[in-house]
Order: sequence, then structure tokens, then C-alpha cells
Amino acid sequence: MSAQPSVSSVFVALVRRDMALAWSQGGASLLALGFFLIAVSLFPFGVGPEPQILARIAPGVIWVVALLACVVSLDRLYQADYEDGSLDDLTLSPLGLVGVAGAKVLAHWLSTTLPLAIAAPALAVLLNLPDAGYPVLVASLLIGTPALSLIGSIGASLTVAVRRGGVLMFLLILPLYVPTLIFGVGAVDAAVTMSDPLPHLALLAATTLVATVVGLAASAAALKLAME
Amino acid sequence: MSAQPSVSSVFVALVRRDMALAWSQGGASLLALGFFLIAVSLFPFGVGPEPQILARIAPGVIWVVALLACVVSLDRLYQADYEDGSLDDLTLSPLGLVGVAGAKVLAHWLSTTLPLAIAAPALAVLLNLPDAGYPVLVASLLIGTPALSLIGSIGASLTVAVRRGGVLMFLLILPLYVPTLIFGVGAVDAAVTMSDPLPHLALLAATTLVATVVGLAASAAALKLAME
Amino acid sequence: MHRFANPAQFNRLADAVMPWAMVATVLLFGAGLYYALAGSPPDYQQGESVRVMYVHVPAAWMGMFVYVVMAVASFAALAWRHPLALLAGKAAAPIGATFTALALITGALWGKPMWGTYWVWDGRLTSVLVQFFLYLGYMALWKSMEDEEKAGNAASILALVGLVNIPIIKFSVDWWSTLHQPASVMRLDGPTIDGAMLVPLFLMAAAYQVYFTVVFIWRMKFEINNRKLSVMRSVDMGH
Amino acid sequence: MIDANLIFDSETRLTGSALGCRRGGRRVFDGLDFEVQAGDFLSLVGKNGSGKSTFLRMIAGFVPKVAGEVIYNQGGKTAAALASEDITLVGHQNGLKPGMSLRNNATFYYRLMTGGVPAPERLQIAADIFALGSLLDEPVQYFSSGQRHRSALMRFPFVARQIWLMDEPTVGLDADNRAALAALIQHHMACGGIVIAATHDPMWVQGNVLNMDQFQPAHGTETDDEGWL
Amino acid sequence: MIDANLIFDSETRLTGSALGCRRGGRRVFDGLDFEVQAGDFLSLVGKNGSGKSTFLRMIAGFVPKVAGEVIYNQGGKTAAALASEDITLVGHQNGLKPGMSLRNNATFYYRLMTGGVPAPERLQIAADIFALGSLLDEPVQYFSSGQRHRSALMRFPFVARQIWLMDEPTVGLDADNRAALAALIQHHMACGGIVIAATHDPMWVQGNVLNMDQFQPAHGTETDDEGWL
Ligand code: HEM
Ligand SMILES: Nc1ncnc2c1ncn2[C@@H]1O[C@H](COP(=O)(O)OP(=O)(O)OP(=O)(O)O)[C@@H](O)[C@H]1O
Ligand SMILES: Nc1ncnc2c1ncn2[C@@H]1O[C@H](COP(=O)(O)OP(=O)(O)OP(=O)(O)O)[C@@H](O)[C@H]1O
Ligand SMILES: [Mg+2]
Ligand SMILES: [Mg+2]
Repeated sequence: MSAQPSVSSVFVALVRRDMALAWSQGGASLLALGFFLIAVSLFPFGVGPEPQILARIAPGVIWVVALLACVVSLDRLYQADYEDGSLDDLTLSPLGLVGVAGAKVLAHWLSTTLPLAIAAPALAVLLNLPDAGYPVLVASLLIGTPALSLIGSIGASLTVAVRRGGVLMFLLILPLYVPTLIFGVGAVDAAVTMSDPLPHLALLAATTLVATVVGLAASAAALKLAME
Repeated sequence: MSAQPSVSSVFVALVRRDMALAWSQGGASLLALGFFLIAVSLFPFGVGPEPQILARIAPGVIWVVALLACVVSLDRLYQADYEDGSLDDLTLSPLGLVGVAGAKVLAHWLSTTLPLAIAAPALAVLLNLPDAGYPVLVASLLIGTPALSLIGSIGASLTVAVRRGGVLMFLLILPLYVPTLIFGVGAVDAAVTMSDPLPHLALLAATTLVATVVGLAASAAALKLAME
Repeated sequence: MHRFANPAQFNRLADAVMPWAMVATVLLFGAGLYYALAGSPPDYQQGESVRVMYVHVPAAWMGMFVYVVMAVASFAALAWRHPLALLAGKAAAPIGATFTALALITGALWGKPMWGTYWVWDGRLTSVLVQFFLYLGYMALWKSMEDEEKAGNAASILALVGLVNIPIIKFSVDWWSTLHQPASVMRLDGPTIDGAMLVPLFLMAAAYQVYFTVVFIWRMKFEINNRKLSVMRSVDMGH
Repeated sequence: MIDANLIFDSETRLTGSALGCRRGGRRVFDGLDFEVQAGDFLSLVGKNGSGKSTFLRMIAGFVPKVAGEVIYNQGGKTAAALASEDITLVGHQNGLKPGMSLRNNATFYYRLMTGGVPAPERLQIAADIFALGSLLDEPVQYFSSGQRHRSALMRFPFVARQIWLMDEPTVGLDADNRAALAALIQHHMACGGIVIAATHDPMWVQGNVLNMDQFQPAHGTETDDEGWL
Repeated sequence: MIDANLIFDSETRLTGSALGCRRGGRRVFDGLDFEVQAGDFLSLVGKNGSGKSTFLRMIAGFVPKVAGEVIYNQGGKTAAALASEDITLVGHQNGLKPGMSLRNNATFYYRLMTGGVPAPERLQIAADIFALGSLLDEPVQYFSSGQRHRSALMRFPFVARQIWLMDEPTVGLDADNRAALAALIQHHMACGGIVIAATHDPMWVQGNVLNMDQFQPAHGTETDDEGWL
């Protein structure tokens, strides 16, 4: 038979497929971006247009909405593959379920959460974020968003066999997002108030590391169980 | 053959089925409530714990999050029926598609958005809403939430044939929610600042009326198209 | 583990423990409440409101303790695929959620006279709230699927993931300088509380513990019976 | 079987002429004529993709036709009334809610179609036709694929409608249940019902055959009136 | 057909003894023994709900067994290696992404299973087996049910794996394609492949038959060790 398949090229294939699907029509990427944009712009309507208030709440609102946009786009991370049977194929591939979870999370981060980090400065302008906040806002999102994808993957895999899993996933994931949120906003607030954001960013990085280990292991275990 | 079926009892049957499904395991109701609860409690993390700031943004945050909770739960309003083929049955029933949309929206409002209005005061406590705001907060939600379900139904029916419709729906619906949001928050702000909330509530009621007409007609048309 | 590994064994053990536990619950609650409400002095700073402590602190401890019980049961359920462990987690969750809710509510009521507000967003309070949400998520996941075994396994994974929250609750007061006071009883260098307060506190803690045992056993038997019934029903259905 | 004395209107007649249908921007069939009347069985055969499912969904009013006309009882009834009073369609999806028991699924279906509550015996009789009696109180999600499909087929006898549209009804059925299906169809025909079934398997029922392969649009027809779209 | 000189290991042998399986908290089958070796065709028959699909998913490692053992090549290979190197399974769902063309779907499947990129001729040959050649560049979303099912079946010849698990492969296929399927299976057997197929239709292939109805758990077995849960 053919030579032993290379696991890394299978991994790359899966990442590329998922990114292609995410960017295609009806895909998650543009839509998460759209959600982010629209939900953030609802706040001036809700809270009123006073610049000081907006500036005060800007980091928090941007982070919270980025987080919601991420969960919304995670909704069908595994479920679409589960429902159409592709997950069977993925399980029979040489990759293993941890690899599958890793590839899908990476694709999700690259195609969906990373664009949020890149778009954030534009929305920060809408909310009057003080100038000092911009670099740290982007840095905190870059460091923190992988944790969002990873933790989200736990929720998505746990609810994969649940119809109408979407809202249940929110319930499971949002509490787990709290540390990421606190450190992320803490870093931006520190920058705005001219104190040192580094400790916050370090804690944020630690959260992402923990999320990597726990997230991939838990997702793989949950997928295995769902396949029964 | 049997007597002409009574359209109203078919309508009631559909409302009752949808409410039963919403409250059942994994149903949308409790989970939308959970989302509402959790998402509102994320804001103090993001924005910081100062009571005055929280009080200032409380009406806006509660309204925006209620709106997001509603959209999230609308996600599969028609899609579940579309995917499992029940929508074929509904179309062949004596009810007609406008009736189907009406029954499903009513069930959604009763089971999912109404509980949000009822839970809102508890969350207002967390956000330090001034006492004067409570009655109007509940009143504005009671008057405005039917519009959320109705407008949401347009988005849900337009995206019914789209896999990963969830985020697309956000994009379609959220801009349409802006008037409801403005009048709703306006009423609560008026009450908090001791001015008259009635004009705002009247506009809100008008929005709901318009949404009823437009929402049901548009949903029925979109469903018809999706069935092809 | 394997001594309890079948329901008959468990039932026998439970029947032996149950009466003692019930008697102990009544006695400990009686003594604890007496000391807490009447037999101990008011605090020189807090006055009578210190008595909330005897309800609040043990409830907070139990909220965490039950979570750990649930997580251990979940681990056993996943590692050895043992159904009894699965049911143990299911039986524990609502009790733990209730304790956590009690800690939250009493804490909030206590906060009004002490801090001037029911609720602040400090690390301790927040992480306890997160724990409450984890309990809710665990229970929601159990209910989300008709296939109980599948649902239970998914919920078990969540319980294990949520374990990272326990150290956060415990050390949040040290990591963030906040309103909530740091540990004064459960310290490596011994308690720093006055003895007159320690007695009722420990009596109440012990009472909560045996109360938990009683309710837990009762709920376990209930869950086991439920499973038996549904299996019998499905056999009758004749598959 | 279920309504002891049910006899459908023997005058019923459904005629289509020069029907054409488009789907996904492409003509699926063209110039299709057919006629069925009370007591008829029409089986649709043809290659995969020849338009059998499309034809059934067109009759039910889901897919609009782009040419030709369907006339029911000399025009005595509109397409909308036809769909909401006389047609039962069971296709590839089974329209069952997985968390609900078969009994609740079926009861809801009955209420949806008639507004009334079915008598328990009626439900039992309908379920027994496909040997589902003992599964009535199980949640549908535990059913095997054949059991699900049978649960969907149960709608035909359960609600009295004259025109049955079946899309591959034999799929996944074991031998006993295929026989039960044939008997059910024959009984419906005897009551004056009409059955149109798309299938690749033998149906064990006598009737007319409509071969969809005849109506494939010729290459190049795409360039006519609506072809530019 | 596709790999001209492909011959699978003729020593391959898969044996199961006293297998038992539980699903949804209920025993599905019990005491099942089977054996297949290179070149074998095994068809699973039995009533709806007798456990055919469950058996296939158990061999693929999805559903855990609660009793008995499956041994591959005298224990020379683990279940995990078996699943990721030797098994292709096509069940009721077809695992196709509706928005992508058949070509992209198939190419991704190939890359997922082998890490390599398939030669265009290979893709063409595999597609032609089920007459899908002309549909290669159409989005799968516009396929009829039979066309979709054929697109799923195309995986068998496309990626060279020795053990083919087919769950109701004939469903919705027209006569030509049923013949193509039979020929494909026969060719795979001639190369030393193994085919296990659950089916209610005649498969037109000689082989052993495993009747799942024999292995239904007796009433009352539920009360043993794990039965109470
Ligand atoms: C909703 C609000 C509150 C929550 C969620 C909460 C939570 C907790 C938790 C989880 C513990 C156990 C900590 C451990 O074992 O290390 C605890 C202990 C304690 N809490 Fe609270 N608390 C709240 C409000 C308050 C208030 C208002 C006071 C009084 C000013 C207070 C006083 C204490 C004391 C004295 C202890 C014992 C600390 C020790 O000795 O270890 N708490 N609380
Ligand atoms: N996902 C599931 N969860 C729980 N139980 C299931 C599930 N799928 C099937 N079962 C149960 O397992 C038993 C065997 O089902 P299986 O699907 O293996 O049958 P089958 O022989 O393939 O039937 P069919 O001919 O209808 O395809 C059935 O009694 C069914 O109730
Ligand atoms: N949802 C759809 N959207 C667009 N085009 C479709 C859709 N479904 C089917 N088609 C196209 O319509 C044609 C006829 O499909 P149809 O499903 O009616 O065939 P069929 O005769 O039922 O085939 P099968 O035997 O495979 O079920 C096919 O060529 C297909 O490409
Ligand atoms: Mg078809
Ligand atoms: Mg099967």
C-alpha cells in the first residue's frame, strides 16, 4: 500500500479546509466580524453618546463583545461536521481526535477570532478609547483570543450532540471566559491609566497556556464520547 | 371525510408544541435566560465595579443583552423544523405559512423573551439601577420584546436554508433592532432622570405593531422561498 | 471504589449510615444554631450581624467541598466508566449548587451592613458566582440529552474542567486586594479567630457536612431507583 | 384499516400537462403529462437526478412549476386547498422531534393536520401497521434508521387524506415492513385513495409507471425563455 | 480498477467473539461471533433495530463494546491503528459539504486520509465508477438524494483501505448504479479486500450472511452486572 501518511500534512489539510469553509459564503468569519461591528455600535445607542462614558467603558465593551462574537461563531465548530457525518471521517483519519481538535481550533482562531483583534482598533475609535490604549488593546486581544477559541472548543464539543446546542454552549463557556476577560480588560485599563500593563498580559498568556492543554484534551474526550 | 379542521385549534396546537420543546431538555428558554444572566454579569468585569458607572449604563446593557439573548435563541426557530422535515408538514397543514409564523413567534415570545423581561429586575440589582427605573424597565421590556421576536423571525426565516445561519442572522437582525433599542432604553433613562417615559413607551408600542405586520408577512414569504 | 461498585452494596451501606447521619444532623444543627444565635458573643466591630457568619462560612466551604466531590465522581465515571460514579456526580450537583447559592445570598445580605452594598465585583465573589454557573452548566448538560449516559459523560468532562476554579476561589483574596476578608480559619499557621466564635462555626460546619451526607445518600437512592425503573420499562418494551 | 368505512370521493382526478420544473437554475424535467384518479397507484421511476423528488414536491406545491398546469377536479379546487386538505407527503427527512416519544410526535402531527386529538385506539392501530406499537412511548432519538422511517410512514394511515406522495418509501425497511407497506397502499387504493410513489425498489403493487427519464430536457433547451437566468 | 496492481495483505483476518454492545442504555446484541478474512464479503441482515448499524460502528471503534473482543491479525494491530489505517465507513450521513463541489469534497477527503493530493485521473476514474464524472464541478448542494449517496460511496474506491464498512449502500441507487456497486465490491474482494455491508436489498454479490436477529439479548439479561444502569 501507499507510504505511511504524514500526520502533519493531514493537519494542514484540515486547517485549510476549515479556513476555506469559514471564509466561504455563509461562513463564520465575515459574519463574526459583522456581529462584532454591529453589537459594538449598538452600545452608543444603548448607553448614550457621551464621550467620557463611552471612553470609560470602551475596553470592557470591546472585550465582552469580542467574546460574544467568538462564542456565536463557535456554535457549529463541531456540530456541522457531526451532523453531516464528516466527523466519522475525521475520526478514521490518521490524525487522532486531539489533532482534529487542534486543527479545528487553529483554523477557527486564524479565520475568525484573529480578524476580531485586527478590527478592534476601528471600533475603539467609535467608542473614544484614549490613544494610549490602542497598542495594548490589540496586544491583549492577540494574546487572549486563542484562549477564547480553545475554551470555546470545550463548549462546542460538549454540546455537539445536542440540538439547539447554541445557547447551552453560552452557559457553559461564558463563565470560563471570565479570567481571560478580566486580564484582557485589566491590561487595557492599565495602559489607559498609564500604569504597567505587563503583569496583566503575563497572566493573560498563562491563561492561554492552561486553556491549550485543558481545551484540547477536554475537546478530544468530549468528541470521542459524542461519537458513540 | 371529517369536519373542516378548526384553524384556531391547529394554531394552539403548534404554540403548545413549540413551548413544550422550548422548555424541554436542552430547550431554548432556560438557556436564553442563562445567557442573559451570564452576559449581563460579564459587564462589570469588563467595565469595572464602580457603582455609578454601572448605574449609568445599566438600562443600555440590560436592553442590549436582552436583545442578544433573544437573537441567540432565535437561531434555530425555523431551522430545526426545516432540517428535520417538519416544515413540510407545517406547510401542508390547514394553518398557512402566516399562521405558522405567527404561532411560532408567539410561542417563542411566551417561552423565551417574556422570561427575560421578568428576570431583568434581578440583573438590574447587580448593575445598581436606580430604584425609579424598575417599573419602566419591566414595562419597556414587556412592550418591546414582542418586536424582538417578530423581527428576529424575519432573520430566522431568511437564513433557514443556510447552514451556519446563526451569525448571518445577527447581521441581518441587529440593525433592525435599533429603533426598539432606542425607545426601550429611552423610556428607562427617562424614568431614571425623573422625566416622562410615556412618549418613549408609545413609540415602542408603535414599533411592535409595525413589526407584527411586517414580521409575519416577511417570515411567511421567506419560508415559502426556502421550501423550494 | 469497587466495594461500592454495585447498587446493592451501596444500598446496604447507605441503609446502615442513614439513621446515624439523620440523628447527627438534628443534634449538630440544634447545638450549632443555639451557639450561633444565643450562645456566642456579638462581635465588637460587627455587632449582631456577625451571626450571619455561622451560616455563610460553612455554606461557602460546602459549596467548594461538594464541587470537589462531584469532580472526583466525574473522574471515576470517565476513567472506569462506572455508572454509580456518574450518578454520584448527578446526585451531588444540586446540593452543591444550593450551598453555593446560600453562600452567595447570605454573603450579599451580610455585605449590605458591612460594605454598604449587596454586591461588589471582587475576585472572591466573582469566582463563587462562576462556581454557581458551573453547577448550573453541569445540571443543564445532564438534562440536555435523552441518552443519560452520554449526557452524564459530557457533564463529567465539564466538572473536571471547572476544577480549575476551586484554587481561584480559595486564593482570590490573596491575589486581588479586595473587600472580602482573607482566610482566618483554614490557614497553615492555625486559625486567627476568637475561640468563642470557633465553636459555633465548627458545630455548624459539622452539621452542614452530615446534612450533606443525608441528602446525598437520599438522592443517590432516588437516582438508582430511577435508572432501574427506566431499564425495566425498556425491557418490557421488548427490544 | 383505521377508518372502517372511509371512502374518498371517487370523482377525484388530478391532471398535469406539459409540466416543466426548474431547480438550482437548471431545467429538471420538461413536457411531462400525467393523470391519476381515485383508486390509482402511480410509481415514478428513473435515474438518480431525473426529478422524481422534484415532481412530488411540485405537486405538493413546494417547488413552483415553470411550465404547464396541474388541474384538480376540473379546476374545482385550488393548489393551496389541495395541499392543505388532501395531500400527505413523506420524503427523505422524517419530521420527527428526537426528544419526544413517538406517541407525542404522532399526536402533535394529528393535531396539526386536523385540529383534533386522536383517539388512543386510532394511534395504536396506525402504529401497529408498521409494528411500532411497542415503541410508542420511546423517545424517537433511540430508533434505528428503519424504525424512524417507519414512524414517518405511519402518517399516511393516521390522518385521512386522499393523495399520498411517497418519496422512496421502501428505503431501509426490512421484508416484513415492505409487505405491510404494500398492503397499506392497496387498502388505500381500495378506499378510493391516490398514491404516487418515487422508488427504485419493487413496490409489490400494481399500477401505472411514469418513467421520468423520458422528460429530461434536451440539451440546449436552457437557452429558451427562462434559460438566460 | 483504480490502483492497477493493488493487492492487500492476504493474511488479514478479523475475528470477534462473544461481542455485546449497548446503546442508549440498552443491550443491542449479545454473544455475537464473526470472522472475516482477506477477500471476504459479509452481509449483515436482520430486522430494523437489530443492530446492524451499531455493529458496523463498533468495528470502526465508535461505539464501545461491553463484552467480547475483536482481534485483528492475531492481535498484531490495535483497534485504533485498525480504524485509522484500514477502515473506510460510509453510513447514512454522507459527510459532504454542500457548498463545495464534488471535486473539492473528494480532494479534501483524500488529503485527510492520506496527507497527499490525488492525481486528477484518479479522481476522474473514481467518479466514473458511479457515473459522477460530469458532476465533479457542481456544488453538492444541488445533487439529488441518489447522487449524494453515490458521491459518498465514491470514497471506497478513491482511498485504498482494506476494510470497507457499508451501511445500506444500495439506498436510493438506480439499477445501473446498483450493478456498479456490485462490480466494485467484487473487484475489491479480488484484490484481497474485505467488505461488510448492512442491507435490506439484494446485493448481487456472493458471500457469507450474518443474521443479526440471532443475537438479540434474551429478556431479563438486563439485570446482570451493568444492566441496572
Ligand atoms: C456574596 C458575597 C460573598 C461570597 C460569594 C463569599 C464567599 C466566601 C467563600 C467562598 C468563603 C470561603 C473561603 C475559604 O474557605 O477560603 C468565605 C468565607 C468567609 N466570608 Fe464570605 N463571601 C461573601 C460575602 C461576605 C461578607 C459580606 C463577609 C463579611 C464582611 C464575609 C465574610 C467571610 C468570612 C469571615 C469568611 C471566613 C474566612 C475564613 O476564615 O476562611 N463574606 N466567603
Ligand atoms: N444513537 C442511538 N442512541 C441510542 N440508541 C440507539 C441509537 N441508534 C440506535 N439505537 C438503538 O440501538 C438498536 C439498534 O439500532 P441500529 O441502528 O444498530 O439498528 P439497525 O439494525 O441498523 O436497524 P435499521 O435496519 O433500521 O437500520 C435499536 O434498538 C435502537 O433503538
Ligand atoms: N435542493 C435543490 N436545489 C437545487 N437543485 C436541486 C435540489 N435538489 C435537487 N436538485 C436538482 O434537481 C434534479 C432532480 O433532483 P431530484 O431530487 O428530483 O431527483 P430524483 O429523481 O429524486 O433522484 P434520486 O433518485 O437520486 O432521489 C437534480 O439534477 C438535482 O441536481
Ligand atoms: Mg429523490
Ligand atoms: Mg441501520
